[in-house]
Amino acid sequence: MSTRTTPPAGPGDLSRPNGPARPDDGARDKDFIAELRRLSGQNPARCIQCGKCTAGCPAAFAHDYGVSQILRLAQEGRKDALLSSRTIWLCLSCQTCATRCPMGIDTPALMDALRHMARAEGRVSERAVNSFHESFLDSARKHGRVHELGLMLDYVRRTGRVLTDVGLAGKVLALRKLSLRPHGIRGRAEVKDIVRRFEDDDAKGLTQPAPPKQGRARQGRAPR
Amino acid sequence: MKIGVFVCLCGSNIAATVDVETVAESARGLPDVAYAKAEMYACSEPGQAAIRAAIEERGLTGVVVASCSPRMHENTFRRAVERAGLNPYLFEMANIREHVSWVSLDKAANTRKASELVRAAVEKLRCNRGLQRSRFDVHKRAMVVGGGVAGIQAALDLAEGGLTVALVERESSIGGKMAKLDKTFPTVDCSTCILGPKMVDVAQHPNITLYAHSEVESVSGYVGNFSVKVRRRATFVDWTKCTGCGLCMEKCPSRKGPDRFNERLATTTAIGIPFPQAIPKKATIDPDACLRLTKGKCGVCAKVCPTGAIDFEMADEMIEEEVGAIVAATGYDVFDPAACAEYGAGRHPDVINSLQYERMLSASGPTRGHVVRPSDGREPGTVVFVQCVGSRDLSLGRPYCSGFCCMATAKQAVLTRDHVPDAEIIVFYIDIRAPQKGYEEFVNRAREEYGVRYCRGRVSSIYRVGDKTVVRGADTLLGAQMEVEADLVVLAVGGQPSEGARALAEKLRISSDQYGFFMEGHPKLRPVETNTAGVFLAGACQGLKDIPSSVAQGSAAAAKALVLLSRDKLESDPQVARVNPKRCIGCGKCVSVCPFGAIRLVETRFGTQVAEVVEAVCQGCGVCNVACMDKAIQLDHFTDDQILAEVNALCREWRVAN
Amino acid sequence: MADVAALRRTVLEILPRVDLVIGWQRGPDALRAAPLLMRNAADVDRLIWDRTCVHNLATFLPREKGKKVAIIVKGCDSRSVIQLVQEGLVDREDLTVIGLPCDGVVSQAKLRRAADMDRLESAEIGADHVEITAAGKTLRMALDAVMPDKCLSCAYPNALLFDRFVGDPMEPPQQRQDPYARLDAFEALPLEERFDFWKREMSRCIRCYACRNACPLCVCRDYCLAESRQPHYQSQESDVREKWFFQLIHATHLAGRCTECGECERACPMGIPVLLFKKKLGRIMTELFQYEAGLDVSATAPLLTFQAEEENIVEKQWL
Amino acid sequence: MSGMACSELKIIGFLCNWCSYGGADTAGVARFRQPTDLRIIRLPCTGRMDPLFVLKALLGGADGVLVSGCHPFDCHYSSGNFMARRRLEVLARFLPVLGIDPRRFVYTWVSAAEGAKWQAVVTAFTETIHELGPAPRVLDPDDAPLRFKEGREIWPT
Amino acid sequence: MSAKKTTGAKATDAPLAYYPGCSQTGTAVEYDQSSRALCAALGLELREVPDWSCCGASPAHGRGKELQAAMAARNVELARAAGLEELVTPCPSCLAALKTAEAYAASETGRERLSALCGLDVQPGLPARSLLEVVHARVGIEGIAGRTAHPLAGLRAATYYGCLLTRPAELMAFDDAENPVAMDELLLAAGAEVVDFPFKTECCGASFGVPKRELVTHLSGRIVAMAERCGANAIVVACPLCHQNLDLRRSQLGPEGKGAALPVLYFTQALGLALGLEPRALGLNRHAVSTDALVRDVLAGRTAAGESSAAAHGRSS
Repeated sequence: MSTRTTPPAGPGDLSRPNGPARPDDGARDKDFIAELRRLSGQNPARCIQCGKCTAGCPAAFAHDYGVSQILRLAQEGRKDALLSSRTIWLCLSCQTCATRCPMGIDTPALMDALRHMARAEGRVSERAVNSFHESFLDSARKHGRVHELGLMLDYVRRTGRVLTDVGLAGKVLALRKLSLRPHGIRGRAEVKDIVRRFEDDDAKGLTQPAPPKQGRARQGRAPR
Repeated sequence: MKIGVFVCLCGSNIAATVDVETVAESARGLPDVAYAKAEMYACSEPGQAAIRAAIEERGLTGVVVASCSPRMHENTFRRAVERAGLNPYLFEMANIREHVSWVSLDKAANTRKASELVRAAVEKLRCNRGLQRSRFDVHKRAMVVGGGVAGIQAALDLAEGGLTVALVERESSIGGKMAKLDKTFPTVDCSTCILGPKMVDVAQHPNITLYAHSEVESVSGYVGNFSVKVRRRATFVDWTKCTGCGLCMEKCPSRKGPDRFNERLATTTAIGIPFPQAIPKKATIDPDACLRLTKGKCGVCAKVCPTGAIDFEMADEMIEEEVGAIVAATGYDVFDPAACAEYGAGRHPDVINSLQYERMLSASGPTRGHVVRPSDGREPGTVVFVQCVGSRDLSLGRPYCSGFCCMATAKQAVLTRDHVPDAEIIVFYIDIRAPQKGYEEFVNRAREEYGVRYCRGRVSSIYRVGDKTVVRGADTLLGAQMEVEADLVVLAVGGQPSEGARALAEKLRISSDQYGFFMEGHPKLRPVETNTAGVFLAGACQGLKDIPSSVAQGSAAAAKALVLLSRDKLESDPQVARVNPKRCIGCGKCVSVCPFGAIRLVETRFGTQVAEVVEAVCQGCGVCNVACMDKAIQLDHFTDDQILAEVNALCREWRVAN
Repeated sequence: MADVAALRRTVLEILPRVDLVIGWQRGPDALRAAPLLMRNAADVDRLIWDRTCVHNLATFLPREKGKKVAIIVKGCDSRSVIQLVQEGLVDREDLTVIGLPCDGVVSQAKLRRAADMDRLESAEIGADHVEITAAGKTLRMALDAVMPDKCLSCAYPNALLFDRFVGDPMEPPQQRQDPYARLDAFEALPLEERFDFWKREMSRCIRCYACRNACPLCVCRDYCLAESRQPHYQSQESDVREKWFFQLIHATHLAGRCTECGECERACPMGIPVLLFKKKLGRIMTELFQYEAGLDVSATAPLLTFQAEEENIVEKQWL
Repeated sequence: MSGMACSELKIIGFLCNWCSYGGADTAGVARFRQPTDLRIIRLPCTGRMDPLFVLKALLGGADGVLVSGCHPFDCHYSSGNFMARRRLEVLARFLPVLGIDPRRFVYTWVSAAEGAKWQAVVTAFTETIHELGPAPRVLDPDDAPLRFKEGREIWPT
Repeated sequence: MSAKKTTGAKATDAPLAYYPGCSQTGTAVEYDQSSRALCAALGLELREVPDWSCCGASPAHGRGKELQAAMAARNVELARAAGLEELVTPCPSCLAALKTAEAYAASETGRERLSALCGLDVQPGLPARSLLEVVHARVGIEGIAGRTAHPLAGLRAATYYGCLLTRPAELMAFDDAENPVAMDELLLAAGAEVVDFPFKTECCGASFGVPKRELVTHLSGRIVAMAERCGANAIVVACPLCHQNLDLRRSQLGPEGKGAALPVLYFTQALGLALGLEPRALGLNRHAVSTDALVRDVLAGRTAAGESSAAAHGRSS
């Protein structure tokens, strides 16, 4: 019989405060909450703090704040704690919390919005993750399709982590799974325009969050 | 018509912002108004005395009081004019306080508005006619639908109160959910020890007729005169001969039928008595499991039955009951956790729901009270309780809290400690809800004395590896994730309205909320009554609740029914619809729209059909009056003429001579 | 058009089994027919069937309730019969319905605008034209120009309810006009102009109640609200408000029932376009409840029932 | 006392006794200030609300008509408001063909506890009617043979 | 295994707009190769979306769901322009982007936004489905069983669906979000054995292999270990990123999964084998963890680790 509570300190360089999160004592930032709701299309006030998302999150072991604590911070408008937390960068967008949330909150969308706001204010607490996303989009913008080698080279340039996946390079080449030339497409410029237009509209606050979930919820049926 | 108008000052409530004298003066100029006077406090004793005096001295044939809201004092003034010999329905009120003086400080506008409202009231009164309350006799008999603890309590109180009672129970024995419990919280009383005697009382009480294995087929009639058809479903055993010896159960070869009493934890024979303390203690055959009824083979029970009570050709029987009041006590159904796929109920053998665990704990249960793992029968080392399964869950369409799972789990945790002294007992919860007397203390004992580990966090998923059932939960107070390798997982399931509750609501003509629980008259002030006169509610059918509340509501509903049927005759409200047979062309539109089925088409001497209203059933909503094309049907006291008089009075434009 | 001989044979066959067969006979002139109540074989000789048979004979049914009656119906007339049966104002067993295919009739109103119909000398209806000589002038007009609006947008040429069908059913003709064309044109006017239009039109009304008496669904007989003392919705005063209010009573009584057969407007001696009210309500019924009156005997009229969650009615938000 | 004050218009309110009339009372008890143009007629239920009453009022000189009853599922008679919802929605969409501005008629649901909502409803509706101004009269008082006679009928018989 | 009928496309044989996705042009080239081979064998006509572009995946929706929808919408309109009525993609992440585009295009405001961003007139009504769903709906259990030349006897598969293919349920609307069975049914139809695998929809660490490898080593390691513990001799996946983390990064995994020799097959490769296609044609030679041993045994009908171990782990029907 064993009860494994996640080890306090995650492996590698992930240090995480063991006790309950100690949000800073900043005031409740109402504008921040309004902006968060606009960007994510979600209302953190619906959360009853049941902890089901924290329980099911595969990346919880690496988080500084539990997922439900992120929701709690969002309810209290603790902007600093949220934008400086590492949890928002370590969200795998794996939809486990969204699928099982009893209040139907799309938490991945909330995490997206928080990352977006953190990046906008230049407060990236997991630089590598952001750099990878930047490189990924740059490759897509440049060629229309992501060229993995180009992505890795750009990522190394941004982060200086020369040793990333060096071990795999040999194997990938041997298996002829690495295309050396990017697969540029005719519509490259169109993809670049799409991203540019999005960034312009985003700056003006015109972007719309995803439409609310309409389809069949989980298998639960309302009482007949 | 000689009308008296009394304009009330209501101290300063009206007089402060309405020139009462001017209003009275303008009333004197109205047609048929013989007398108009300002009254300091019309509703007070002197005020009412002045009105009565004016009626008697001046021979008034109608009274208008301009004062507060009729919802406040209409009955007060009706009784006052009635004492003065005037028909209480030749009386109208103009609301010049809540709707006039209290909502604007513009005295001129208020005075004009008050005068116009008085004029409208006078115009309406001129179209009124005196109405009489009709009286009808009642059946001094009540029906209780549902034989759970609430229904049993209601039936016993009604019977003790002198009424004869028909108790209709769908299962083959009364006792409902409580009969399935081993112990009850917070006293850890043995459930059957406190319920059994009441069940026996029901069986032996001379005033109570028990219809077990029966359902309500249809309800017609009205308060005091309900006629209910009860369908006694075939039990294939003649209960007059059956002595409950149980010989047939031992010999029956079909042993694979689902044991519904033990919540499908085990299988049972096709014929049998659900549990040892069943009332009535009679055998019943499950037609789907019986080889004789399905394939025409076997018939062993008929051979061994000492009294020859088995009758395979038995058919349903329909019984007509005439009752004055109906108490609905149909209880609830346990939520089926299979709809919550992440918990794997139905897929993982060692994941059971709380009622199944209760049967496992019960000495008369399938495991004779031994707590074991259904997968291999071994005693569990770690038992995990998962709270809020099918409760407080919007995505499952059940955002409500059941109100009893926290306490049920605390009790089951305590019992688990008794059964498996060194077990590791963990409860994953969001909030412990223990509001009633002795509840919080009980939960504290579970923590301290019985060493139950309470972890605050909802379980995300349950999966099975090898012979272990892994529960992935959280401890939000520590902000940490938890994975527990459990031997037995008990899902504390909430509840939902019992199967067929919506259909019964339609038959009883009461409304149900969006989940299917019956709608009470008023959530705080009339919790056991409904908007349908003569139909009362008790127990979980009105909303999930624990045993003490259900018993209290059983008594409350019985009291309400006793009050209703204490009088020999009931008075019906005269504000009902009436049909003018001459105008009626028999098109039947009114019959089809009446929500209460209060109108019927009757044959006339000339062979044509005209509509006729059953006064006692009509609730006076007026829907029929609008549906009728040539307005043959009129709602008394709100006839077309009366309303049109008010509309015309308020809309009229004329240039006064001066 | 089906031929008259076949129709007469059918009527003769049915006559013995019923008290009365309702059809058409030649009217005062070549372009007008008149209702014909056939009780014996002799009457059947006078039965005709051509483009002048405009009348909706269903109007006669409510009065004959209780008798065995046969009726000849075009497509639009059959919808009135269906509505009467649906409301139980006529017993289906006592009724024998002879259905006909119809590809359009002629409209007196349109003919009058073109020629002086009172001094009609001769007329001849061709396959797609009408030739009239009236007051010495001969006129040849396209059939479409003299057809009533309802025929130009006809969706149900064949009788929808029948016991016997004479002739072979035809395909619905190609819609030459939107059924709500006139209503759209009227609603395009600004609000005040519409209000003044009705004040002018209704002041011309002479309260003869021809529209009520021509309507197959007006079954209140001598207890109509227009002339009722108790309840008192209307006075007998001849001011425009009373006349207009009667049309509103008639319209609200027909909401969800009217099959837009057009008899009310055809019967109005003053030519007031009263059908506009009923057309508007008909469109509302389709918008709100996807319901067309007079198509299904077992349907329930929308205003006699409800849905707890209405699809197309959205609650007004105040805050 | 002339029937037509300078600034005040004539708004008729039909309220269901169980919910909206109670809501209006609650607003009164709470002293929620409201414009004075509204005159309230009490009905047992919105199910009793005949579209002809609204037409009678609008043609009879009312500048606005407001109908209010219980919220769906709250009706004391269980389905009165459901029937009314259909009848009044059909009426609301019918008014334009008469040349009557549909904004002059509104139906809504206000419960007995919603005093503040009732104040908002009355204030908002009264403002709309004041924007629209007095309703066009069917019978101009000068030209019609308007004989004001003593006796039952306000409209000449 | 409850073979729950899944909602799938109409069983028509209309050509499918094939949207491979960037991974399939790089490290997951064998997934593209086997998908094309399998569809050819099953008679499903794939027409690649002309000039298709990247769907943006996580980096795009990281900036805003609208960007992801816009980048995907461009491909939907390209498919519509090519006269195709149904999109299919082997990659769940691309499918999520296409479905998000579908959701945006369903509403008026959504269409306006996407049209503004894409510079195209975005229309609703061109459904996108995963390759697994299309195969399951159009070919189905009977189709696979009928066409199985080499029953995959001896293959004890742990079917790993990944976290996106069926979730969130409202958006993806395919199979069951908690316990999907589509792949299990197809493999059973092909004669394989499917073990009772609890981590069907557990996340493998997705794209964090590069920036935060610790996540992948922990999560993927746990998945591989669990597959072994359940007695599987192969993990069958339907997602290029899951394959990369479970196969390519096998040597980087945490202590539990590092040493495992469990090969990771795409479901298209497993079904391809059953249909008798050549291993090389299915790209089985391009796996980091060699599949040769398993392929040889499966084709030879022998079980690699003997009969006993299968019985011990409870054969699931």
